[in-house]
Amino acid sequence: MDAKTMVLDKYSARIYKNRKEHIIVMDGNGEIPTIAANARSAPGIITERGCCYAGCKGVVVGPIKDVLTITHGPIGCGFYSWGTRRNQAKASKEGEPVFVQYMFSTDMQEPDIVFGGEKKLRQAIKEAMEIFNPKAIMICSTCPVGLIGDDVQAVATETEKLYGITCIAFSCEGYKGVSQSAGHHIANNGLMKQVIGTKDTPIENPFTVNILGEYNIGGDGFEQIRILNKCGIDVRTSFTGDAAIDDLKAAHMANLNLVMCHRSINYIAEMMEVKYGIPWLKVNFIGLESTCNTLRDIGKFFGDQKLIDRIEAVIAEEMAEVAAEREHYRTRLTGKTAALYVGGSRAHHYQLLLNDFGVKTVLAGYEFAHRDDYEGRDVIPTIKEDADGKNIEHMTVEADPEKYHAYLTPEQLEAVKAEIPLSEYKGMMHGMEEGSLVVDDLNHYETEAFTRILKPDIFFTGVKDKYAIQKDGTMSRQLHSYDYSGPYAGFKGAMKFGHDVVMGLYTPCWGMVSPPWKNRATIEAHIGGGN
Amino acid sequence: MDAKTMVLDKYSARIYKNRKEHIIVMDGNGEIPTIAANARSAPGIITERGCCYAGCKGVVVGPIKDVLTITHGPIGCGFYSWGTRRNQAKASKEGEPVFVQYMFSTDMQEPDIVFGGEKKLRQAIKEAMEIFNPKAIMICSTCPVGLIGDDVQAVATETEKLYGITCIAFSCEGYKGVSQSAGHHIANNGLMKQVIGTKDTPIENPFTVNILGEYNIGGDGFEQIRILNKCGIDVRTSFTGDAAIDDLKAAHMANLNLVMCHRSINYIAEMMEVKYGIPWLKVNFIGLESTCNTLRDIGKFFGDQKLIDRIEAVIAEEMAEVAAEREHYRTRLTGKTAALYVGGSRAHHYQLLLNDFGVKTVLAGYEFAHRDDYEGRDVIPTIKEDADGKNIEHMTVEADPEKYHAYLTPEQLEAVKAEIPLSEYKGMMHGMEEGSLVVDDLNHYETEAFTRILKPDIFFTGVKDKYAIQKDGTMSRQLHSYDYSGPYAGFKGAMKFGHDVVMGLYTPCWGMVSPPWKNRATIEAHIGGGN
Amino acid sequence: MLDLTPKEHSERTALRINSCKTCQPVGALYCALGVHNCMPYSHGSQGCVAYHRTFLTRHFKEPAIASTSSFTEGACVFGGGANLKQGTKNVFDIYDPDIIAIHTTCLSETIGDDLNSFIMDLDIPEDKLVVHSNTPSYVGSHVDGYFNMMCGFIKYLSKNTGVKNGKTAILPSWSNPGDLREFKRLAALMNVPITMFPDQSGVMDSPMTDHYEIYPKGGTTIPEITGLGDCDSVIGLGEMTVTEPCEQLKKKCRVNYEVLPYPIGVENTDKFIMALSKMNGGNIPYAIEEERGQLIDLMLDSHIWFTGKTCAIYGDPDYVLGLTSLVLEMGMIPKYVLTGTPGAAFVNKTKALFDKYDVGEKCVSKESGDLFDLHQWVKQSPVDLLIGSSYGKQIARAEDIPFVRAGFPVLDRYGHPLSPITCYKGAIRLVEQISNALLDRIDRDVPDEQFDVIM
Amino acid sequence: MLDLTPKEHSERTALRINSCKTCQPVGALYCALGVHNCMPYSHGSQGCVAYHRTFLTRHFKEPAIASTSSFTEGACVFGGGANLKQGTKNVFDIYDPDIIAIHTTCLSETIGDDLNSFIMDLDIPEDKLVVHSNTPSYVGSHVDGYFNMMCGFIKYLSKNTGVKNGKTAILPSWSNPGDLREFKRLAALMNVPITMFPDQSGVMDSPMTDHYEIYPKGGTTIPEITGLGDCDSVIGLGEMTVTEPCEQLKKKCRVNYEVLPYPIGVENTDKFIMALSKMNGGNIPYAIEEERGQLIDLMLDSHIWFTGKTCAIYGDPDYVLGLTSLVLEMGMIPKYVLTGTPGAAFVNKTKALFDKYDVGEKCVSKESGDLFDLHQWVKQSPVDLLIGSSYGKQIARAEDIPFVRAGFPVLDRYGHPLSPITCYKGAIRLVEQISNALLDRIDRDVPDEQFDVIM
Repeated sequence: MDAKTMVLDKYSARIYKNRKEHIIVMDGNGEIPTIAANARSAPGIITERGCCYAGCKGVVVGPIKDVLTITHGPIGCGFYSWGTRRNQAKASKEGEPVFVQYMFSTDMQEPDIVFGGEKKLRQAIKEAMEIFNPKAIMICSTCPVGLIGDDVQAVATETEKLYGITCIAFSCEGYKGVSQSAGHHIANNGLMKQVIGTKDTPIENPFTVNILGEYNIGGDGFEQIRILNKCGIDVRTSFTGDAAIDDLKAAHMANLNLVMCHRSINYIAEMMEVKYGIPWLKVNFIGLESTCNTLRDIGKFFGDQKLIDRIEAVIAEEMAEVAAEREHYRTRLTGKTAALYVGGSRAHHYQLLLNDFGVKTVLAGYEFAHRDDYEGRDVIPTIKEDADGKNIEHMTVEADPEKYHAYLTPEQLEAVKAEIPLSEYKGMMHGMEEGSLVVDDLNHYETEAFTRILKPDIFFTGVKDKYAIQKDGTMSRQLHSYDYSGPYAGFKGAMKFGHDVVMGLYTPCWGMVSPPWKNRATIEAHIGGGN
Repeated sequence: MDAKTMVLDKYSARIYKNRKEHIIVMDGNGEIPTIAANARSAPGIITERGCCYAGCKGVVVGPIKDVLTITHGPIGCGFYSWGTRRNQAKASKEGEPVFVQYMFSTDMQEPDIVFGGEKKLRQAIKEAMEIFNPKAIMICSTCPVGLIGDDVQAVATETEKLYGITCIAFSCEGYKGVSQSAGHHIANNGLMKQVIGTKDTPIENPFTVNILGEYNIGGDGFEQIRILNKCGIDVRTSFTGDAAIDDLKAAHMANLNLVMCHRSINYIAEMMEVKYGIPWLKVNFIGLESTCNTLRDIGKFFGDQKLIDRIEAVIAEEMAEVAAEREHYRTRLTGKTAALYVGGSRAHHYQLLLNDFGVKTVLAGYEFAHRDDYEGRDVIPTIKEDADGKNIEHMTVEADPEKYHAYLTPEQLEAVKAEIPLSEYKGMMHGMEEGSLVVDDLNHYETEAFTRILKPDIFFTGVKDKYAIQKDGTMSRQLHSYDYSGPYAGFKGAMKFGHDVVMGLYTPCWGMVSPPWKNRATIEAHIGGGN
Repeated sequence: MLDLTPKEHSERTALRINSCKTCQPVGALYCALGVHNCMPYSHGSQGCVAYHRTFLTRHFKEPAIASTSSFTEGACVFGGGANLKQGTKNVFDIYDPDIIAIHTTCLSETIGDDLNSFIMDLDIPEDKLVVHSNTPSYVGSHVDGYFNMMCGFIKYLSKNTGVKNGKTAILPSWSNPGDLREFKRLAALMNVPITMFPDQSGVMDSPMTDHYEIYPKGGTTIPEITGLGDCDSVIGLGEMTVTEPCEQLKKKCRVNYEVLPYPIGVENTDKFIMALSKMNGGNIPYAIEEERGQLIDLMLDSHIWFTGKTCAIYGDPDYVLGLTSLVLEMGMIPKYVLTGTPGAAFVNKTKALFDKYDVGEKCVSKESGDLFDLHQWVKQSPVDLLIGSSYGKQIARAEDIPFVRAGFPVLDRYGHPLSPITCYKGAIRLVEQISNALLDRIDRDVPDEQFDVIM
Repeated sequence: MLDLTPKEHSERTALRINSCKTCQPVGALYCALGVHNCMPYSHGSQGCVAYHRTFLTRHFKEPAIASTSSFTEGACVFGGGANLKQGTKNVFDIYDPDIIAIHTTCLSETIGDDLNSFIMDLDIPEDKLVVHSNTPSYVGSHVDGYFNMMCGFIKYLSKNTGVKNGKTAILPSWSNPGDLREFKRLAALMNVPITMFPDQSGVMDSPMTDHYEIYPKGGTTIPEITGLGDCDSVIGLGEMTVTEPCEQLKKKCRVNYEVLPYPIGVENTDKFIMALSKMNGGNIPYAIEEERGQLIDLMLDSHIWFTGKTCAIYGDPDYVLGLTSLVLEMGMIPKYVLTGTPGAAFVNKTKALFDKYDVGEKCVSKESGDLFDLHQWVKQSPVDLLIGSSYGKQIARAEDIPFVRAGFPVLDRYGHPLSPITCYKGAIRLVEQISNALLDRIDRDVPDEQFDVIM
């Protein structure tokens, strides 16, 4: 019995039928198989997924640093999304506010549920204005809000008028969609509609980009910007790590969008291309090779020889700096196997970084991805929408007659497209080896089962499953929070990652798990390696 | 049976005979009884006393801040006298050395005992010079040094020649004398012979004094200097708290010596009067009334009306500042009783401070005092020297033909003597109430017994007996180290003391000592009072 | 850090800033983890349970399992009955617990799902059980969720068979495993046979074994919960939390109860020991007296560092009450005492404590407060020490205050759930931690000449 | 702080600066405090015992009783025989112990007092005992004094009657009461009947009772010490300290022994448990396995903060060896390891540990060193953490290094002697303390944007 069969064996017929479509064994014949994704998790299954609110507030809106974001709902959701994503944010300049250290909630009580919560929301905004006088307020709704019919959009409009500030309401109730993904979509729509393009701060450097889908967890975004700046490339803003609202408003002035997390942000990338003429490039700053490729692609896009030379110089310098250290880790990691189960893009990106160190990925999966994230964007037209997705607004935009601008002529663009993956993403499955598994919405049972069957050396996942995997004798590291380490992006980040993985595999206490009065367990004693 | 009889009752005849002379019940008839003091403790008795080394190095020499003091002997003595006396010392100015944080020892080993330790001492001095290049080195000998015949004086002379620095050796072996007192004497002799008078830095203010017997524990000396300076009086140096060697050398230029700890330093006071013409005044900065009296006495000595007015202004200002707080503590402390068993002068000084708060002293004793400390200096001629004291050098000095100077004419001096206690000390017993006990060399058994019989509310003593007293249900505070509090000197210090005593008596857990499943013990539950 | 917080307090009636509570369901989930072979189950959107598991995992550094009805928009419209049916079936099929403990969420409560009738309709496998409690997120706090779930278990399971089982039931307020083990250790020392419910020890502090068990060895067993109805009597530990389940048990099974303060500090622990001693004829072994005496000894020795020092304590009501009692016993002044959980009883009880120690004028107490309140108070007049959950670390940093972590959640440190802060041993631990925090600060701040190596 | 310490190391052969050891007699005194109804007695000048009592009292915050021969100059000339005679008589008269344990000092050793013959000449009351050991201050350190006094007791008292008593003797290296209680707890859990000698628990951690007892409840009894000769076997805990008394007991009473590393850390504790399991037929209860598993779990969870971090460890040899072993198990690098106590075995054993973990090139070990050495090393190349006695706090302040107190003496904190740092529980405590120290430093130093509330 292969791993997939063994794991599915436990399920009832109904669940079996559902889950078998989400678990793919790569056959290595070069064809990309079809996977079921972005489908609801069956009730009762211990899924690791979060909700629409978590995607909207937790992922996309939360990191915007100088905006006061109020969670409208009972206290829990605001509380849980307070300070738990490690989105680093520094004040843009002295005296500029940073709200990410705070949590704001309307803390709805029973009467608010019964009689409606708009009044309390309005009062909360009034209090927020009095105390903090923010330049923008965002409102994120939790489950009951939609059900009781609070018109948060109306409150937002009213707020803009009353206080003369930007105010955006997101109807990102937790039950919408099937995962965080719905929340990304809603957040993206909101930003597209009410933020991007509302301020025309000109760029100072033609080589100015936005980084889309980079939330600056553990300072990844800082490291990317450091490298780009060193190459001579300016970053207008990230979406949305360390982002300032005014920069987001003026994001449409950039000449290229770099897309890190395809899943959470490709909506905006697409719409900005249509509306403002900004092409987007799927990039990956995770991994040495990936970072080099990304930088070179950007160089090719801008086509400026000086820039290209500078990029090559930066690559040479940074690669030389890490060469010895990389070798150190590669020696210790080559031949190891990994499983990856993370959000929307990391299960792909980190395979490439692991490759840098000789680690093979035996299982990879996404928590909230769509088929295109697995199979590539070519399948988008063939994706059938189900009931759960229908209520999420699909925006369509058209070219903005005033603000549309193109760095390249259509001819140039076509030429460049032949060389670099502009507006293109081939998906995670592309390049995965024969026999490796792809699992969508990997659940608690499957995690346990696959860990025991595949016996990966390392399982990268989130905090909810980490300790179960570890208790089973397999090293596990959180790839959402980086186990409080990071940055992992770029050249130096790759080394940090290598360091952390080696540390996890070689920490001496693995060799002490079995007491001497028991038979030695399967785990080998690893001693030493304190690097 | 009275307390004394009850306590003595347990002793064998031999010990009874010895101890009964050390325990005095004050009869209140105004006559000062005779007490046995400065006599050896019987072997086997758990005395709280220390040794000659402790008195010389630990008390007098150790606090001199810019001198490198080497303990010559096995490691223990140097180790135990490292950082344990809370003699505060600040660098006189930036870059000046402070050695009190360090300990230096020759750490004698068996071969050094067998073959002599001079060689190692010489080498240790060489190493000290190479590493620290101090302006002075002091050598303190421990027990074996004298026995094996190391000539530390010769090494000191040699060192002075070789390195051109001041070097003084103290033959303060632990077995000399009967307590720390022998060590004070030896230290005083050394300072008198080799330090005081060796540098003629003139004074800038005629109202310049030395404070003798002030070791700056918990910053007491700092507070005294603050007050004196505020009055317009300069302090040349303290002996030896926070003292710099160059100031000690020039101490003979001052016009008045203030004696705080009569026991440990009166040798120097006497000799400086004879040799340099500087009168000495017994002072006491412990207690509000005492501090006022002390300041007024100093004013009378100098006889300058401006100074006298300034002193009165300072007293008025400082007393006003503490008035309310004093009342707060007095309300909480009036009627309480105290026992005091401390070194050489505190058992006297602190009675006066306790008086300020309405606390009556029911027992007071000294660890290493002589009869004059109890009975007053009048008895000095009648004190018979025993074998234990004979080997401690008694220096005699005469007037220095060049350096003798007198602030007052002989006639003025006589007049002032009628008003203030110049060269005079009446002793602790003077003024003690009828029925109160005076106990010399109070030992472990007697502490326990008197505590149970007298049931004082507070027992001030040292760390060795503190916890035994406390375990018996009586509040105990360390009056050597101030329980890591202080300063207790002066006006503000008196308040700190009041605070600390109230805190000890009223800490709520006294009320919780007996578990509810036992009968409530005799200790009353004190609740509240967190001031 | 928290640079935007103004010193001036302004009245807020709607905006919650930096909450000092969270919602009921996580409490229900934690309670259910204290039952052996039990699958906690959240009837609502799957995001809730994702958050709750994350939160508990971060505190304990242990897996926290729980399942969910995974509501979608459709379920909101048509009701969650179908989800519950399918969900519980799947749980029994895949995860095979002995019991499923369902709690509701703001979502299922808002749409009005009737759990009683849903559960009646379930096709529950033989020998398996399903219980539930209603835990709307918009009422009370996680503390309410915890005791509501206790009530749920009792309501469904506990029985008075008419034959006493000779046991004392201990119903503890929300506790760390280290504390739960301490309660059991003391009862064992006293020779009092007990059933403790719930009991997360052995579950949320389980050892590394190389083999993950979804249901670890620990937890109150179902027969034990059933047997609560036959217990001789009940000791509730935590006045603000477990009065309701005690009352529930009394109503249902006529078992008398005594609810005690949560046993942090000397007097609160004394009460627990005295209550146990009623069950064993008044025998208190020397070992317990010795521990107590060691604690008193330590408090006396170290009181010089505590007297008159002010502190701010925040967190869940029973923790805060216990900690307040302890710091008062130590001679400190609990200048600010705050819980996010609503309930006037909290304020009354803290005020009674303030009065007992005659510090009423120096102290403020607040229920339904938040850490923004606390921070503003501290800005207005500082304290010497902060005691509470991890979120206070922001205030500690912003205002440079020594900080001792205690209560829920402590997300940013390791090992703390393994050791007690309750009873005499726990108080020894707290006194040591508090004195270390204060002394470390002194050592940091004093000039060189006042830097002591002895204390 | 310590501003005069230069970075450049210069060889010293004579000048000891900032010692990391003290003299034998205090060790002998501490050993004797671990015997019930025993009066420690210092044959020398009275200043010695004043220092020793002060030192021990400051560490334990407990009275430390001991008597003295109170030598004067005359005694030095004529020998201390008369003082001893009078002194022991007075002790029996006034303090009424069952036994007096005499140790010598540099003074009585230098003048050559022959304690054996002095004691022969004593007029000892019936049923009372006097034992002695030679503890010259100019040989070894306080650690030698501790085990020499153990040897003294054994030499005088232990007997092989020919009838085994079914007990295992545990001879621990210098330990805090909290650790001694831990050894006894584990032996009890293993159902192994033991005699532990010495045993300062119940003596140096005695409770506050309102009634001071000069001889508290604790301590090894005289019959137990006598019975050491009839024990089935001996487990020595602390290779650097108790080998000699074990050997002594073997020589005198033919009891076999096994000397183990002092049980700090996982492997060292494993060895202790395995040794105990030889006595009970190999039964290791789940409770012990659970504690061990909790420790491993904690170490795995928190390893991310330890790996590759450097530390300096100093103190007494067995403590330092144990702590070195633990930090290596945690993945740290014990960059500097130092004891003041002389003995090449220390260096060999630390080097063996370094080699086992393949960090030999990164680590330095020194015996007969002092804290001035350590400070200079740290100045030359810093460490992330300092572990040791209170005196290291000066270095911690001077060089701004996180500091965890462990070993002897800890003079400036409260409560530490009550809780173990040994065995699995103690390692949990140490890992928690070390992680707190490192994380507190991170929290202090990171910029606001990196300040995490989760970890």
